[in-house]
Amino acid sequence: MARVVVDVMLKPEILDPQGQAIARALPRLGFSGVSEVRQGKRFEIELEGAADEAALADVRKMAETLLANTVIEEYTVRVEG
Amino acid sequence: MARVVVDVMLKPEILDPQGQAIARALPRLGFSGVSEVRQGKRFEIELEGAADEAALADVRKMAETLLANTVIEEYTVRVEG
Amino acid sequence: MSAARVGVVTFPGTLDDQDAARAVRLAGAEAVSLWHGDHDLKGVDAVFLPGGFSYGDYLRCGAISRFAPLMEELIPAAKSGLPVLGTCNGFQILCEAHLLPGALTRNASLHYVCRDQRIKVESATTTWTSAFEPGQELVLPIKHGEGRYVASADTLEALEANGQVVFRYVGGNPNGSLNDIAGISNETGTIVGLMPHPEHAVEDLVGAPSTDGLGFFTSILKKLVNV
Amino acid sequence: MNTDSVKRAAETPDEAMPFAELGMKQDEYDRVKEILGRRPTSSELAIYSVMWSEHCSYKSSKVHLKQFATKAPESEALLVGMGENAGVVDIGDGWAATFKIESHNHPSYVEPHQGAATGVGGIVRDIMSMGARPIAVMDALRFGGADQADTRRVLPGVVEGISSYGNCLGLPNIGGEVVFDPCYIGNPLVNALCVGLLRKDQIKLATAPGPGNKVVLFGASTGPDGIGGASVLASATFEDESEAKRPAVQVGDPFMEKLLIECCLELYAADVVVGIQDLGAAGVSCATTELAAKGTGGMHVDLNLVPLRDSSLRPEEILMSESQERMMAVVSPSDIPAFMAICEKWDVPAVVIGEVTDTGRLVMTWDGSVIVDIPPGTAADEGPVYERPFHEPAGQAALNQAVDLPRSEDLRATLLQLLGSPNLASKEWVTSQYDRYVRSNTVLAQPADAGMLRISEVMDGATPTNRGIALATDGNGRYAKLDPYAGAQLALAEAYRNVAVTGAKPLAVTNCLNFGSPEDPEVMWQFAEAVRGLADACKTLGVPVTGGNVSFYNQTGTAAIHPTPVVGVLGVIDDVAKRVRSGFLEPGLRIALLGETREEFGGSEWAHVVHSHLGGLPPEVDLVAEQGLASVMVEAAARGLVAGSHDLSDGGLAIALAEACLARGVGATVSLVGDPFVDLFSESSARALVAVRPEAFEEFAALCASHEVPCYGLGETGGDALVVEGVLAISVAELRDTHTKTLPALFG
Ligand SMILES: Nc1ncnc2c1ncn2[C@@H]1O[C@H](COP(=O)(O)OP(=O)(O)O)[C@@H](O)[C@H]1O
Ligand SMILES: [Mg+2]
Repeated sequence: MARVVVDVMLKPEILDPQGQAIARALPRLGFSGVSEVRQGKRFEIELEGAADEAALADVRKMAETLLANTVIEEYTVRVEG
Repeated sequence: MARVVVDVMLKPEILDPQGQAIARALPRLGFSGVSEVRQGKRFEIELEGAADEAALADVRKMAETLLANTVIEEYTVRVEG
Repeated sequence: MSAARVGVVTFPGTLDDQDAARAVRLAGAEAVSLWHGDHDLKGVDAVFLPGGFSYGDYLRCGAISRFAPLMEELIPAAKSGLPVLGTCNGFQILCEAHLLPGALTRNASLHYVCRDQRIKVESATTTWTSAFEPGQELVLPIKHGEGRYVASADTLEALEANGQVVFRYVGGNPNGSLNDIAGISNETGTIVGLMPHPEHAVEDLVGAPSTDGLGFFTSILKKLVNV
Repeated sequence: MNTDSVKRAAETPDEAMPFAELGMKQDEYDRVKEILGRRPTSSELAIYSVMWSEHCSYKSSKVHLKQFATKAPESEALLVGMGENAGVVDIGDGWAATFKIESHNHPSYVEPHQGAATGVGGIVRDIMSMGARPIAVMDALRFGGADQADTRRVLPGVVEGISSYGNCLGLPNIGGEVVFDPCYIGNPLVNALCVGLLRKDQIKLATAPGPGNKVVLFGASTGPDGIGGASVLASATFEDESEAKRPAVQVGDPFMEKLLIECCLELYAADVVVGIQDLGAAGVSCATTELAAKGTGGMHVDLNLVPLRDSSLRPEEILMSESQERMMAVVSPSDIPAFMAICEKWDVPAVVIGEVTDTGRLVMTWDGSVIVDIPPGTAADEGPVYERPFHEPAGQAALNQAVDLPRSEDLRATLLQLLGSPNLASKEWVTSQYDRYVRSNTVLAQPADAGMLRISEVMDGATPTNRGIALATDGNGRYAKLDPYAGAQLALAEAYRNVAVTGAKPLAVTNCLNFGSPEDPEVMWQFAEAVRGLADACKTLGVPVTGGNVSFYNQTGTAAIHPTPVVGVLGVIDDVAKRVRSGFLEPGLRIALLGETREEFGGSEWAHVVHSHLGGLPPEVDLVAEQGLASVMVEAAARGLVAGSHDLSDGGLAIALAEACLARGVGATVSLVGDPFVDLFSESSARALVAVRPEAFEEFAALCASHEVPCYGLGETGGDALVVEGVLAISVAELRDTHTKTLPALFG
């Protein structure tokens, strides 16, 4: 049993309307000092076995084909300790 | 300039239909060995200044009041190095 | 006697405000526009928080709106008894503002759904439902992507025990709501939130194939006149 | 970094410019040099290359599209014709409607969700720029085969994109189409329509008159969206730290668009706008050249003032960026404070970036030097015009050979097979993802033959009126493949009929012409024939084309899609309370079939579904009969003679009867006189079903007779099954099950 985390964010050049809306709201809510907010997705994947290289390769493929839309998003995969 | 990451996940007892839909789709796509998938949100917050204790306290408050709905979600805040 | 005045709130991204105001007028009350950016409830007798995508529903539905200047006035007023009805996005805002317990999450189907929905009146004692009979079935449109009501087991139990479940879906739960919950109230029944849209079911010609939505407005009028 | 200024261009006349990479031909580039009397700067090249692209200049289609104007029927209703952002028609009582359909095909293939979403966003801004409040949208969609793998990627994304964007704007979706055919597999069609409403005397135009007036850019900031081409410019000529690859995908922000809608309406109401233009394809290039060309003729813009989302953008990229949710307005200096206050109220960023001049030149500066100095009309209106060669496709005659296809004896099974086929099955899986109720003016929506809106309650302070508008879009690529001239006419006829059966009088036309490559003479022939057919039919039916859009290059390799002209018709009904609803609403009504049925199976749904065959000729076009049918329906509605209607189209009478029963779960018993197979499945045009109260039947029949419209009593509504005497009986429950399960089974 191991947990792998896949973080998916919009590519930097792609407009992130959600992040922008949050950033615009912050000053009104009394939070200052934030220059940018970007919102993405976090997937927690519980593996039945160990997070060995084979399993990670599988998760990377999963991220590439299913979890992220690589036309507009990028992803990172890491084992959570 | 520092980046703080806020991860927001549904509390374990709250049904996550998005995660479930992904978990169900995986075997059809030829991925085995995954026992559970949960989908949450990841916020990347760019601070104008340093991520000192005061700034982090601010981000925590932001997470508590805005970024997460603590009725159903839990969050973690960390500085990305 | 002057007509009862029902405030209709507009946030950036509110969509059903015009519909709500029309429904209020059709019921014989005066609709008063309230602007999210004002600290002013304009002395209204009741407030309607209409549906839409306030702030684009970014982050979470209703999450940003609940911090609006107007909400700073509305939240204490509602807590001290000002009748408030929230439909769809309005319901979501009420939950985010903790005026109602629980939360509304992504539909179990993961799709937005627009359809004519049967619901059952579970409580006819609230300020907004007194014109109905308990057990009465209504047909109202639903149109939302995040209408699945969730709450902790304790909260649910309390809601059920106190008769705060006001509406339940019948003939199929469209979004996976716990206990088929379509709408709830606060403990005193002055604040009601529901996912279906009464304001789209007040005329024969347009909207859903029923005028069942009128009951919400006659309920509040009856209440305001009797006060 | 070095910026290519006009001064520098004059000093380096021989510097090679990457015009070919930007899709410009040598002779086009030579013309630019001739116009300017020197080589263009990289920013000028950016402007000319996008403005003279097929998409913006209509260079291959222009010579044909002219027919919509030259053959246009006399119409008192037409207030603004082709050439503006959208056409405007007079709908009576001081009200005007503006509507247009536009394609976003290729982006929807690359990124279905965002492609479709920004397609809706773009057409909505076109409607806003006319001074109107957008009041509804529609979407005409074509996908590859329903069971093809890529369709499962594209369709859900497209539907979600339209749903999330349109729903968030608060615009009811009142109709559209979903058609599957393997010919669209690499080239889905996403055609979005928007209709808006305005007072007749409040039309806004894309024009920048009055020297000294300010040019305001408002809405979203400008980012590197959709400027794959521009990075060539930014990097090719001038050394530089080669920019990161720019995205071709534009991402929509429906929330910003909703704010823009409300903001624009308040700006119009305050009367602080002299001219306005949306930013669509070609962004700032298009808006500035078009506004300037149609105004006093000159404009000065400081590009450094354009608010950027990404500060590394070069001027060439700013000029070509297709960032969404932006508008440009021309505002008198004294109105600027009021203008800005309204933008601020709606949280819409707005910046003055320039001013109108009387120099006849569009001049732009960057970091203090002049980087653009051109006569704007040469970019906006004087693009190249091609008379592309065309000829009938080699296989056309063979394609038109009729083939005798075997007909099953089991008509019950045939009906169910058709009813459950993806093209005829219920589209509820799609339409239930669209809000059809918002704003509470929707009188008719899916699955009605046409969408209908009341107009009196659309805007505050509206003049009371019972009037409404109705809209339908139609197109049949198979018919058009067999005969593009007739196919375009049949598309028009069907949309016209769909509007008429609701009781609305057809008034005006918009169209989106989806074709393969214009450089293929066979495709060009299809295009020329379709335009000729549509223009001729509009003339006969007396409905002018008010605008539209051409989408070429819908092909993969040498395989083009079926030629697919999609036609939208707008109609007006004097009293929305008298609208005729679709189908059999109650038992005990007499059912009549209007129009003649011939043996016509070329391009039919039956041939497609049962035999996967496409050949022969499409149904005969009979516009006089269409007109007669429409007259009957409009008059019958006004006199309250019909209690339900449904037009006949794909799948013929069989499918029309089944759908009419499904409307309210009311069955019907009918009898046929001719060959049952032909009667049930032929797709002859100019036909409709009506349900009439027995006491009104005689009067209705007399009305038909007076318009020479054949009217055949078929039977009666009632019971819980569709019974065709001596032929078949199917319970409504079975019909429903067959009709509704197909799309959910395919798409989840
Ligand atoms: N198929 C067509 N039929 C009629 N008019 C068309 C057609 N295609 C384009 N037009 C007209 O040509 C003009 C330019 O079209 P387009 O570039 O799509 O407009 P916009 O500049 O608003 O994007 C518009 O007035 C449009 O209505
Ligand atoms: Mg335009």
